[in-house]
Amino acid sequence: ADSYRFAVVPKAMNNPFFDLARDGCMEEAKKLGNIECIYQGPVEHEPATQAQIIDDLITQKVDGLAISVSDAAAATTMINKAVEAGIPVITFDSDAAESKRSAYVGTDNKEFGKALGEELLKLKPEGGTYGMISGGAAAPNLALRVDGVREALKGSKWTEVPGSPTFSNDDVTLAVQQAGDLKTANPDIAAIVPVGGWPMFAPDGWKNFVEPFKADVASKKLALVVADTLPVQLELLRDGYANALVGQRPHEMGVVAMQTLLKLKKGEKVDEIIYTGLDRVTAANVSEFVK
Amino acid sequence: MALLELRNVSKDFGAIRALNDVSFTVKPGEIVGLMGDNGAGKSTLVKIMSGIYQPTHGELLFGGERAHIHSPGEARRLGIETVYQDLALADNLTASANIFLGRELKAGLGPFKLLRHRAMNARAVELFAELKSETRADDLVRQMSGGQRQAVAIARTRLTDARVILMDEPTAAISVRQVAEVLGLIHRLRDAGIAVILISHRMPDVFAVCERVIVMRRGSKVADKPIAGSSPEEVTALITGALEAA
Amino acid sequence: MALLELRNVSKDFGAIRALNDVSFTVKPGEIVGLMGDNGAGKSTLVKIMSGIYQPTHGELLFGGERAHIHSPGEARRLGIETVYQDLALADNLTASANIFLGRELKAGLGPFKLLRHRAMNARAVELFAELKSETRADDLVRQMSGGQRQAVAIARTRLTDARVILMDEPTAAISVRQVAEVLGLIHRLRDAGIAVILISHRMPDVFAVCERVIVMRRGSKVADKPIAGSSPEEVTALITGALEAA
Amino acid sequence: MMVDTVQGFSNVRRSRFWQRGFFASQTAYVLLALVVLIVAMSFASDNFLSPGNVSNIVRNFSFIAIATLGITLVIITGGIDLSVGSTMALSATTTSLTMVGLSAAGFYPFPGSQLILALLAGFGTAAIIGFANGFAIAKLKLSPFVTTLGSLSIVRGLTYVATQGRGTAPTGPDKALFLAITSGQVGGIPVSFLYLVILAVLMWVVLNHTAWGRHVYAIGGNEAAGRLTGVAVDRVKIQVYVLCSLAAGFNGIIISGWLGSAPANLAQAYELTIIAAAVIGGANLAGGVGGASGAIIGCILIEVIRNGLVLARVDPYWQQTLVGCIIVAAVLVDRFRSLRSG
Amino acid sequence: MMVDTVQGFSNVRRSRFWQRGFFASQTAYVLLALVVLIVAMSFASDNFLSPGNVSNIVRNFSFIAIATLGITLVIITGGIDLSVGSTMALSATTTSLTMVGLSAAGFYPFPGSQLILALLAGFGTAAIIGFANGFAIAKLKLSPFVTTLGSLSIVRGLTYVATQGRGTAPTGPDKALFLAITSGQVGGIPVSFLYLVILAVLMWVVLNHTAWGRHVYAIGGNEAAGRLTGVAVDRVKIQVYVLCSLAAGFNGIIISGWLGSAPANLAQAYELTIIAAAVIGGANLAGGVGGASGAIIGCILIEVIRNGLVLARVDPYWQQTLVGCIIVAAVLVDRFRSLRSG
Ligand SMILES: Nc1ncnc2c1ncn2[C@@H]1O[C@H](COP(=O)(O)OP(=O)(O)OP(=O)(O)O)[C@@H](O)[C@H]1O
Ligand SMILES: Nc1ncnc2c1ncn2[C@@H]1O[C@H](COP(=O)(O)OP(=O)(O)OP(=O)(O)O)[C@@H](O)[C@H]1O
Ligand SMILES: O[C@@H]1[C@@H](O)[C@H](O)OC[C@H]1O
Ligand SMILES: [Mg+2]
Ligand SMILES: [Mg+2]
Repeated sequence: ADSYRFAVVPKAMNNPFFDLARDGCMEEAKKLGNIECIYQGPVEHEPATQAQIIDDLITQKVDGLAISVSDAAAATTMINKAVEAGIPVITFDSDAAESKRSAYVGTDNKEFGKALGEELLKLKPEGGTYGMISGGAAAPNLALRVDGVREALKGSKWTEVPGSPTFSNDDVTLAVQQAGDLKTANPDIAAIVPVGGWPMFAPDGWKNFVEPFKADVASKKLALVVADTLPVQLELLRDGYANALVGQRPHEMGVVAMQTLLKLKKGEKVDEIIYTGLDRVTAANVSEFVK
Repeated sequence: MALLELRNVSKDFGAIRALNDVSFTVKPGEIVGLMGDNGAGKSTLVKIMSGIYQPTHGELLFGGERAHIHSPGEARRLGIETVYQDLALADNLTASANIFLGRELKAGLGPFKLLRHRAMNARAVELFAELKSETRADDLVRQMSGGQRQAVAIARTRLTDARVILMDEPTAAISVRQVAEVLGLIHRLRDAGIAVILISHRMPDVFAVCERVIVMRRGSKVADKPIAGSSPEEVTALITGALEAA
Repeated sequence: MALLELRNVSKDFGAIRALNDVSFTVKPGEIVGLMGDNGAGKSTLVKIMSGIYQPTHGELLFGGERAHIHSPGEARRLGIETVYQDLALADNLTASANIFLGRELKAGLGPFKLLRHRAMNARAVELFAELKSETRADDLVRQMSGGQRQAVAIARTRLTDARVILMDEPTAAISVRQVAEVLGLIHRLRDAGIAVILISHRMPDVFAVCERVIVMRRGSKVADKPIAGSSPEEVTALITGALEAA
Repeated sequence: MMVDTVQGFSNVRRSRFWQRGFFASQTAYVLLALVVLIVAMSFASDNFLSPGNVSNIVRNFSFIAIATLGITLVIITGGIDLSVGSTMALSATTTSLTMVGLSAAGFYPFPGSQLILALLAGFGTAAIIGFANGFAIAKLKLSPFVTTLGSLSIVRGLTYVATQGRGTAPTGPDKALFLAITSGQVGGIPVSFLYLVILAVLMWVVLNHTAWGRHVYAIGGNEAAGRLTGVAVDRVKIQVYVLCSLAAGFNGIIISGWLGSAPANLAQAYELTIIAAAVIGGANLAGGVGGASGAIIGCILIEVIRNGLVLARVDPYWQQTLVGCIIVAAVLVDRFRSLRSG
Repeated sequence: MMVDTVQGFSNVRRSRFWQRGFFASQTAYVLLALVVLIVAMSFASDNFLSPGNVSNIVRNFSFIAIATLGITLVIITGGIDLSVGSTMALSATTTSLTMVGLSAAGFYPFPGSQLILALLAGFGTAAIIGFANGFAIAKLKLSPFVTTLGSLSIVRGLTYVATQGRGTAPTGPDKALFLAITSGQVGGIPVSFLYLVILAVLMWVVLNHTAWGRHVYAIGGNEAAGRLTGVAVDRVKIQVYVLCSLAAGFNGIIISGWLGSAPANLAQAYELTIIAAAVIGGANLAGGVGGASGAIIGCILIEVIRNGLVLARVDPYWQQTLVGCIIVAAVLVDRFRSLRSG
């Protein structure tokens, strides 16, 4: 059979989230046999660098591209260029809806935000004040999540503290610091909702942060509802360092991306939007997820 | 009428009083020797006259009018040229570029004027020949010997017609032959009506060209008298403090 | 026996031949004057003897043995002390710190020794008094006058017992009084069996203290003779090239 | 032996061509390293010298090269400007926002009017940043490093404030024109490259053949000497920082044209790359040394490394390591020069 | 008039306390700015001086302060080290990986043995990086900026290569011990703060009271003069870069202990913050000036600004802008010193 080289371009290679997507691609590529997965992206989150890398990959004449878009307008230019050069393109995790990409594989980010809000409401219908932690301020998918949280909590008794969301630029250390700062600035804060898993990617940092008021977390006086379900996060939830997690399926995004590109290459039809789904995890069902 | 006058000038650097109530005048075409021990305040005095330092107390008069010289550029525009003791050269430029620094020869129309490299180089070669100095105009100053550097600093004062030239130890590093040239140059300047203040530790040089000598000691002026009425022995005694004043 | 000998030393800087086939010897306790026009190669010669430059051709002998002096540190360890023309001072340190740089006085056990600030300062004050210099030991060199800086560079050579001291224009910036002290110092060094090479543009000084004079012109040695057999006029002629050799 | 002498000095030969001017500069040796690298890369990947890739390289390096020209001026005076990356982003953003705003307001008296106003806004912003940097450094005598580190943060923050973190995209009737003058081509050559060539030639003339250029070098060589000889040191310094910011702003606008968007985090962390390009090309952070050709060669070198490693399909985790090694190797080549001149 | 004279100089007074030593330094003036800022922040937010927040601040600034001590040494010699952030990451990663590896291999001869080996590996890695930097700079005479920019890239790349981009977490029987010595507390005080205090005092003694320290200053003041007086310039420089890397590595290990993991992007882009802290505290990038107390004050200032703005609930978009403004304002305070000394 024909063999293909598909490139997976993350927003940034220093984000552990994309490691899972990469592993998905690699495994699927190995399984399919005739496919090579090239994982290549900017080290740090910077749209022009991502665009240049896409351009290089076009020059390299790869057989397909899967991109986690770092800036919709910028990526649109490059995606269209690739499509004109005859390379099928899909987006994953973060979309560029206006472009000529064939499909989007990933989370419905608005729904993702709403789910976070709903989990919080379920935990504490009585409301209180809450603060959010975001990643890069320019990331459109994160902005959707923030909107989603707000939408879900609209009309409830929850109010957002000033200075929320904070932007950690996907920096794990900074995200933990910001969690601490939110709590200190607002001693009565009733919930902290990071819209990405960053602070928990540093397990002991998060533990250090939670430890002084772990009893409050258990009694839901302080609710911790966090996005993403990376293995470390699940362990932390199991050990009582969070109340609820809502996760995406990055590994599946990688797998589906390869399958979709292969289908496109074979001329088969694919759905334009492929949601990989969400997982809602609480203490009740965490054992199903921890391996 | 006095060309340059200092009235009760003092200068403090933190706890150090480098100049203490110094007054004197310089007339056009006069050659004044300024002597004193190391650290007596001679260079500080020069730097006040050339606009690098502002006096802590006292005032300066130029051409009979109070002058506030805020920068070396202003001093230059007034007609005060200086050979600095530390020479003030840009190491990364050639000798001729240093000579013409801030007064480049240019050609061209409007605001976009190009440098006249050749003309500047030729003039620099001329100036060094005039000083009988073994200095190459297109060498980088970085690569020059101590005396060659000093020649560049001296040559610089020859470009325009100044009204007073302050020379802070201009002959310290130059060779026997050029010392004579510099002393000759000072005479020619005097004849053209230009005043010269010569700082030097070489007693014979001062007695050879100066008409008047000012002696400083630890920031204060201790003597200001015609050369004819003094002697190397007296000046030495004043410098060392063996003699308190004269 | 010769203490220091140069054999056919040449030094090129790109297109410039700063030294051309120079040979001479210096005996213990001898005072040799080194004269020459600006750019003649005197400082280059000093820098070769003190390990800063390596000769392009030729060789150096110290105490009769071939010496490869790769760094100023090595030269110092051999007993070659130098007063550099550009003084080589760290502006951000005090006078006494500069004097003791690389040879600090320390107290303490094992590898962790602490500086003896007081002792170094006291010694520096002594050295300046010995030179009759108006230099304060705990002032930063940055704030010093030209002559004060030179005093620091001279004081530095007094710390240890050298075997030969190279002095590159040590009296250029210092005042009348200290010039006499430095010349006196040179005599005392000679009496202690230390050789001195004195570079100076001041003819009287050279004739006052030196036993022998070497004259350089454009990189070549043009004369090497006892002072007694020469005269200031002859040396001047050699320097300027009026006389080709002697 | 010494036949051919200079100005009558019997001990001075004419210097050989490799001892003089360009050939004796770091720039020449880095150029040599660049040529070696290009040959090596062309063996490692067939696509490297393909027309498409060459035009990618040309375009990519001209993205940072104009800013590098600007920062080279600053470096020659002995300064530094860490705010170039942020300035690129804010200029691009201001330009975009102006086009968006004017379109929304329906202000369009004549074709091109929105573009002209937008460019004025973009360049004006850059000029203000440069003036603020220059003023603080020249007049208030603040350290260039701290000042421009401060403005890095201030300017980036303002970009986020202006856009609320979302990217902006140029729109309106002049959009096509905007794209043409930023990412278009003239006779197959990207316009950004043409701008670069024009600006580089201009810079070369100004640095080598005008009094202003000489003053820039003098300030870097010995600022005090410049002051003492009456050079308007403060004014020249301020001008240099303004030019640097304008160059950065121009580069930012060009990139945003190519991207079709001005994201708020555009050119994040570019400052180190841009400074590296200047330094690799021979500019000396201690001041007094540098030039237009060096800046460009430095940029090409960095882009060739980046692009070449991607094309050679080196493991991306190793790429970063190799980029670092090659940068060091490139300046190491310059050691041969010192060895030869003894 | 001049009663109290010095060493018999009739024109030299004793200098007043504010004209001397610490009080006449940039550090003192920045300390003043810091105090003002702390007072202002404590009014802006009640929580600012709460014990919990103070201990946050103490911990956070000691995360970069040890590396800042190290880089201050480098800056005093007139050098720079851009690779500190990467070194923090690679040291932390090596330490983690060694613990993981030894645990997997079941090698555990005595309690603490894995930890000791892991720390040796982490510090050893840092020492190698520092030696490579120092060797290239001192012996090959490469520019510190380019050299360490190269190692920034090389070392970060190696971190990614070693971990394939994944974070690594310290595990095994010594994990508790590891956490205790990195993120533990002694009598309510974070150990990282204790390390900092000990190292700062040590650095102060070494810089001010040993010959080695004096040589460090001399190299920064006039490297050539140091060489001419027989100072082992090259050796001291290499040592300084090694110490800087060791300090950075130590800081990285401490952070990873607190995080419980060593992410591959640990301390990404910290270099500019660390250099800024040193420079704000009075170290001069031109060399010859700087000290331990300044480094610490600089770090506190930066952390107080960051933390204070968060607590004051400033709009996050504006935070970055304000951080920049306050950094510039803090060094502006130093202008008063120059004004007063004329
Ligand atoms: N910037 C400064 N800061 C502090 N003290 C200074 C400064 N400049 C000069 N001084 C001090 O002022 C005094 C006078 O110095 P000045 O340079 O005027 O002496 P001078 O007479 O020129 O000496 P020399 O003959 O050695 O050149 C000296 O004690 C010197 O240490
Ligand atoms: N590093 C260098 N690079 C190039 N040329 C140099 C270098 N050092 C010295 N020269 C040249 O070598 C020649 C000799 O210089 P040197 O400093 O030895 O002269 P000198 O005899 O000490 O003069 P002076 O009396 O002025 O101090 C000069 O022409 C000088 O320009
Ligand atoms: O999907 C997210 C990704 O886009 C973000 O930048 O990092 C964490 C993930 O939650
Ligand atoms: Mg003087
Ligand atoms: Mg000399």
